[in-house]
Amino acid sequence: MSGGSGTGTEIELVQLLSPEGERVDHQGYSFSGDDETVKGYYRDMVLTRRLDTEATALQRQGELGLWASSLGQEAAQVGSGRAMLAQDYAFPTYREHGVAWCRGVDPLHLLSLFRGIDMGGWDSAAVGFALYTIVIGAQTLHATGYAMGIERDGLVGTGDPARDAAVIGYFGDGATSQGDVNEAFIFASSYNAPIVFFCQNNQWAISEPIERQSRIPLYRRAAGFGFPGVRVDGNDVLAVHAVTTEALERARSGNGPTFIEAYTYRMGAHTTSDDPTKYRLADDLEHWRLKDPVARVRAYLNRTGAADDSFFDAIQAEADEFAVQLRARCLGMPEPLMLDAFDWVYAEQTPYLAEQQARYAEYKQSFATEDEAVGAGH
Amino acid sequence: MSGGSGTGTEIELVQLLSPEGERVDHQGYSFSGDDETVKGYYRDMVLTRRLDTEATALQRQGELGLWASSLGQEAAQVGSGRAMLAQDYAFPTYREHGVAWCRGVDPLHLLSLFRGIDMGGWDSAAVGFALYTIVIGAQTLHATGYAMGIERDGLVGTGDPARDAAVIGYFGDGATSQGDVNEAFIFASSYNAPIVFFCQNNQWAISEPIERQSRIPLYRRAAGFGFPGVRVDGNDVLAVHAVTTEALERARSGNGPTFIEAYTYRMGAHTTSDDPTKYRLADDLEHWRLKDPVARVRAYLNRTGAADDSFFDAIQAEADEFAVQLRARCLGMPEPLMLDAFDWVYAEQTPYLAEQQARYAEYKQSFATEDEAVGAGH
Amino acid sequence: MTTLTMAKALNAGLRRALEADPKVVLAGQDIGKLGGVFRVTEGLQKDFGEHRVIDSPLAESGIIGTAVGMALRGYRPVCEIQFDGFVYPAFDQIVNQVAKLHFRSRGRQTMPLVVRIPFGGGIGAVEHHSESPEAYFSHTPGLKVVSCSNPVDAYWMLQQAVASDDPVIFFEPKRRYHERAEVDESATPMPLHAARVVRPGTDVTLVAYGPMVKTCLDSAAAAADEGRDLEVIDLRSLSPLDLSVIAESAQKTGRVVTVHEAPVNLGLGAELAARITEQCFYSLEAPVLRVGGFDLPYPPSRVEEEYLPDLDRVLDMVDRSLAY
Amino acid sequence: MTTLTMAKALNAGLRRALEADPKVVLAGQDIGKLGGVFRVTEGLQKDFGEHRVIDSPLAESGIIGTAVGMALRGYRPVCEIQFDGFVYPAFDQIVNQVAKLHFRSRGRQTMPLVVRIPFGGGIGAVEHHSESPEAYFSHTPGLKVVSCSNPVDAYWMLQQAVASDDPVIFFEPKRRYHERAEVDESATPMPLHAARVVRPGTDVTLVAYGPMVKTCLDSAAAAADEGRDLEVIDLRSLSPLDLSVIAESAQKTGRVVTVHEAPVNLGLGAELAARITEQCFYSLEAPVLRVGGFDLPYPPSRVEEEYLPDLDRVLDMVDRSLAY
Ligand SMILES: Cc1ncc(C[n+]2csc(CCOP(=O)(O)OP(=O)(O)O)c2C)c(N)n1
Ligand SMILES: Cc1ncc(C[n+]2csc(CCOP(=O)(O)OP(=O)(O)O)c2C)c(N)n1
Ligand SMILES: [Mg+2]
Ligand SMILES: [Mg+2]
Repeated sequence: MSGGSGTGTEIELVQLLSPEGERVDHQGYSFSGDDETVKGYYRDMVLTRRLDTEATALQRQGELGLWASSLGQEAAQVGSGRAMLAQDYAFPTYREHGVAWCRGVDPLHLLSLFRGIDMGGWDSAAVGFALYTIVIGAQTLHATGYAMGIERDGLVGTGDPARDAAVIGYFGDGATSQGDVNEAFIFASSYNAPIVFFCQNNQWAISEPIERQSRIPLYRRAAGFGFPGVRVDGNDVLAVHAVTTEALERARSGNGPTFIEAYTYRMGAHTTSDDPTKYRLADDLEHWRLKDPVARVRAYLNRTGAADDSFFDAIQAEADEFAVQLRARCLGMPEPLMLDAFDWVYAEQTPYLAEQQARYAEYKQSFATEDEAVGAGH
Repeated sequence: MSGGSGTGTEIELVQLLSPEGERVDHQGYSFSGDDETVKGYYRDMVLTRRLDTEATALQRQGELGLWASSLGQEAAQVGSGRAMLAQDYAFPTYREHGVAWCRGVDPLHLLSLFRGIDMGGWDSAAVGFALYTIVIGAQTLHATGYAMGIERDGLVGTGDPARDAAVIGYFGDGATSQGDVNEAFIFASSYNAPIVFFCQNNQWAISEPIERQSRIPLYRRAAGFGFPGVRVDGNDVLAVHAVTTEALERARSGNGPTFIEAYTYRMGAHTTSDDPTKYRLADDLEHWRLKDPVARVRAYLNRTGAADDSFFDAIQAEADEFAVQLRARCLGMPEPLMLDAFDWVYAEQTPYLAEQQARYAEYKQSFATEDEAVGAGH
Repeated sequence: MTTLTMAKALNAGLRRALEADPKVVLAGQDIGKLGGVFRVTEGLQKDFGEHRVIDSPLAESGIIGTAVGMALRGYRPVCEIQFDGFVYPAFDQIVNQVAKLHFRSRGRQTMPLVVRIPFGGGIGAVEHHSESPEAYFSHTPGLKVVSCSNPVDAYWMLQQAVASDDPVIFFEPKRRYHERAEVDESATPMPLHAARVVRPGTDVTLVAYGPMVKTCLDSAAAAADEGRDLEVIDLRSLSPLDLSVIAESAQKTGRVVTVHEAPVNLGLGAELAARITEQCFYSLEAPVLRVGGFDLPYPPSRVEEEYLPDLDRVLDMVDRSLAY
Repeated sequence: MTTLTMAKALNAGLRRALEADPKVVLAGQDIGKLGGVFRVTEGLQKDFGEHRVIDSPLAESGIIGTAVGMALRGYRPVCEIQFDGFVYPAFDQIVNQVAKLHFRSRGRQTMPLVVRIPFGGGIGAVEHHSESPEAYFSHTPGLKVVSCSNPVDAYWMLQQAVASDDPVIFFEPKRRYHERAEVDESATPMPLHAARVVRPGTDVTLVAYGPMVKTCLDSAAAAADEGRDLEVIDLRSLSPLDLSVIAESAQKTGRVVTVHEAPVNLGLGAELAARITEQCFYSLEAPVLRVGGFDLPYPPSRVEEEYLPDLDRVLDMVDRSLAY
């Protein structure tokens, strides 16, 4: 993995598609897919973005409690998500909507979380995508442990591409400061676990710029733990795909962890509760707008003639229809029931909690009876 | 700081005195002291070792609950301890008896801790030496915060060598796996704190070899956090002194943290409770015995004629006398009182605890009265 | 006399603390330019500089651990934990270090450190943003634990906590951040660790703290309509407990109901019940009853109104107490 | 039927768990070649290999966090925390992750994970090696918490904890590691979460768990000499509490004294007092009284015998109970 070991002092950024949509050669990495594949990623990214726009709107309208936007990070998410195989497993933060999309998670589940209906609700094991984790960094250890489990299952380095598996642990630039993330590096390195640490450096941890967390490029952290680190243009879906594919392959074949720093930018607010004008300059945003991950692929497809307006229009129409459906389904989600929550605490219910539940049911019932009584009185 | 940045792949070990006691040149570091200074270090190391032997004996005889031996690590501790200035501050683990010695801590206090009389009891602020910390890694954050305080006090980079100050945070090879230690690296780097991270890699964390914690040399960890790391022969007091002096100077002059890996060996058991024959080979020990830090200085002083047998004999006599005194003082220490402990919890006592204390005093008194009553009956 | 929200009162309290003692420093995530996610530190970095109002790396153990070091150097750090659910990575530093350093040094080293924690639910947040971890800290010897329930206390108690030579865990009821009150900056505050009868009454005593004080006052008002006279006590100090005030009330009413958002099992109500029963055994007409969060992890926000004690659940428990 | 120390009984229990289910893995510091600092895992790595008996890097959060990941992959990790005072770095993973994953996934994901913690004092150790942190975990919904008091329970309860689909915090009373008993490996164990009357009596009920069960039995024996008949209950399960057994006893004797090493304030005794008083209000002749560690950080070992509840302090409290 050239340039990936993080031992040099020059900062190298792997890029295969320029902001203008031109293919760029790189000595270490190349993108293996054809234009149909690229068109697929384009669709993934447009739909992810449309999901994001719709969710933001729903939040503004009071239908979601909160939303964490993935705007600007679609290439990092789709590029890495599409590099995964069915048997791989991803451990996300709370912002990996594009990865969720690639794993086949119904986006409704993302909305149900932010609407306050549940804590996710997708079947992690079925889709190979863990529940969102809000406690910064905690999931990187879960990812590492899961990878240790894969290794114990004998599913690393068997040479059978349909069997060998690996894990991706997602986290942000801010998360690199957490003890847990560094401990994950230790465990992964010590057990040579089949894992890719995928850091989306979107330059901000809420209001704190990356400089507060690190004074050198993040990808260099890995070398100090004994495995390679590589920085990739996080707004370049082809480069992200190529770099992640190679890292996953390394992991699956028994060569241990890789750290990928996807260099990108959080184009929106931290969440809908945040007001970034308090701490960052509009100029910065403008600068990054020129590097937009979706526009870049569109420019490429346009320029090469691989797709024409009818393609783009069709995708846009699909996205809009998708949004309409999603909104309707969101509003139609049944409300959760407090009484049910007592059943989720333990696999083997305790008499104490069962009694608490029963008493609460009785208490609720007393209101219903009162209401009935009142109703009967009319 | 040549060879210190940890970016190369060759492992360099700074050494200024060979195991045979010959001075070695190094392009980056040199020892600034004269032979009188070296004789002083020799005395420090012999006395530290004598303390260690006596404490171990006291433990065997049931006079201490436990003892953590510093055998074999005297050069790492004395070399770094003697590099500190009066205004510097050290944050030790539980094994830095040689550093405590250099800071002027009465060794009796070390015994009182392991005897179960108190948790140290020296005046940390007066000697610039924090209480021993048993929770692995916790003290590295304290050290970093203290260094941030020095910086806030304006005592970094003033150019006045009598004022500028720095901190050393001590920890072991095993500790490098703890989240806290890595967070300390983050904070120190982010605030460019005047601190030296001094890791005694004695190859073992109880029964676990260094390979469990890291698959590459530890000093390389630092580069990934944006500050230099250097590996020094931890059994060479001159090299340790030179490397630590330079790192402290860097810190005091405002150039931020340095990681020093003192490569050494835990010649004894982890503590008196441990039985290393369960997990390590006698051969290993033999190999390291040839690199003994004390014998090496003695060989040098002998070889160069800087000291003769009368010197060595005098030091030995001093050490033995020291041990006799220490033992007597140890056995003579007054027992702690449970009732006093209630006064140590808060600076501003709470009525609740005062009442608990009073009730306990009464309870104790009731026995005294009973005893008296019984006594009176005779 | 100014009308302030609790958030602004805390801000004013911090400002006075920073002015009063140059050794006071604030540290936490996003407390600088942003002024904290609840704006409690708004404007303070601008006025006191980056050296005193410190944006910390994203690591809670690091925030508390370095604050311990600063305290050893003579500073008085006030750390902000962004949300209740994120204090746990710092648990070791708080429980093993902050709480013990005075004891370990036999009183030679003080640990004048404040940990501010916005806590509790009711704001429609996602998980980990609505927890009530106060019992963990109250069970820990060496710590002092307080919670304010209104802007006036917020203003004074925070200054008192900063001035204390002992470590104080300071719980701020985040769902009350926007409630307002007149704050008289020239008044003389009551002691930090004293409980207060916020509504005198004769029939049943409600004991609460932080966010539930208002809930209890509302319950008492509703009960009054039905001719029941409830006394409401604001604990203010969770550790140490000011039991004298509570015991006096219990002796008067003979009936006590404790109310908190934290799960009932081993919550503050347990200790209150044990202590009140011990001290007032012959005065109690009913066992001390407890209203609290159910013994589950904090649920999704759309059921939180049912999860959290409210007027109805408090009054239901009052009924049960009176039924004895 | 074999005579085993508690340490050996735990070892045998782990061995049987490893044999019974290939998904059981052990992880922790020094548990491999060394067999753990208390030798509880002695010989297991040799017999089951490094893949199943895993020496972990020196990082508790890492140990628990990776165990969570292994559990998600279908494993049943049994983690050893070397000493009670070192569990706190893993507190976040335990409280925010281990305790919540079943809930967060609405029951889709189980968390069959055991955290073994040698706990309590009385062994003359240095600081952080003698603590009783069980209340923190018992207050945490989503966890189950148990403690064994004798080799027989140690053997069975550990196997039951490993077989449980819920996370279990398993407290081992380290000062009883070397006490012996006959262990019948063919017996049928009682349920994991059931309390047990270990000594029937009529005058006062003593409720204890872990290391204090023996202390209470000794106290009862001494009291018997003075004609007092004490009932002793071994809680065994700290969360959930098996209150039926305790309430029955309280109704019979009318007097209860709880005993644990942990500080009294918000210790298990508080919850017991609150629940017993609620359920047995009219049967109690005296308030539930509590004997515990004083509310201080664990003191230097040369005063620990005075700090810890002992026969005299238990009997003193029995006297006080009888004085009502
Ligand atoms: C342990 C913990 N501390 C604090 C927070 C509050 N918080 C939520 S997101 C965030 C910033 C995360 O930054 P980064 O890791 O860069 O991810 P990004 O949000 O930029 O994707 C913080 C501080 C948290 N969720 N968890
Ligand atoms: C947080 C924590 N976990 C576990 C322990 C138990 N323990 C004491 S010393 C030790 C090994 C430390 O190894 P290292 O850091 O290399 O220091 P050394 O003892 O070799 O000087 C362990 C695991 C502890 N003291 N603190
Ligand atoms: Mg970020
Ligand atoms: Mg070591």
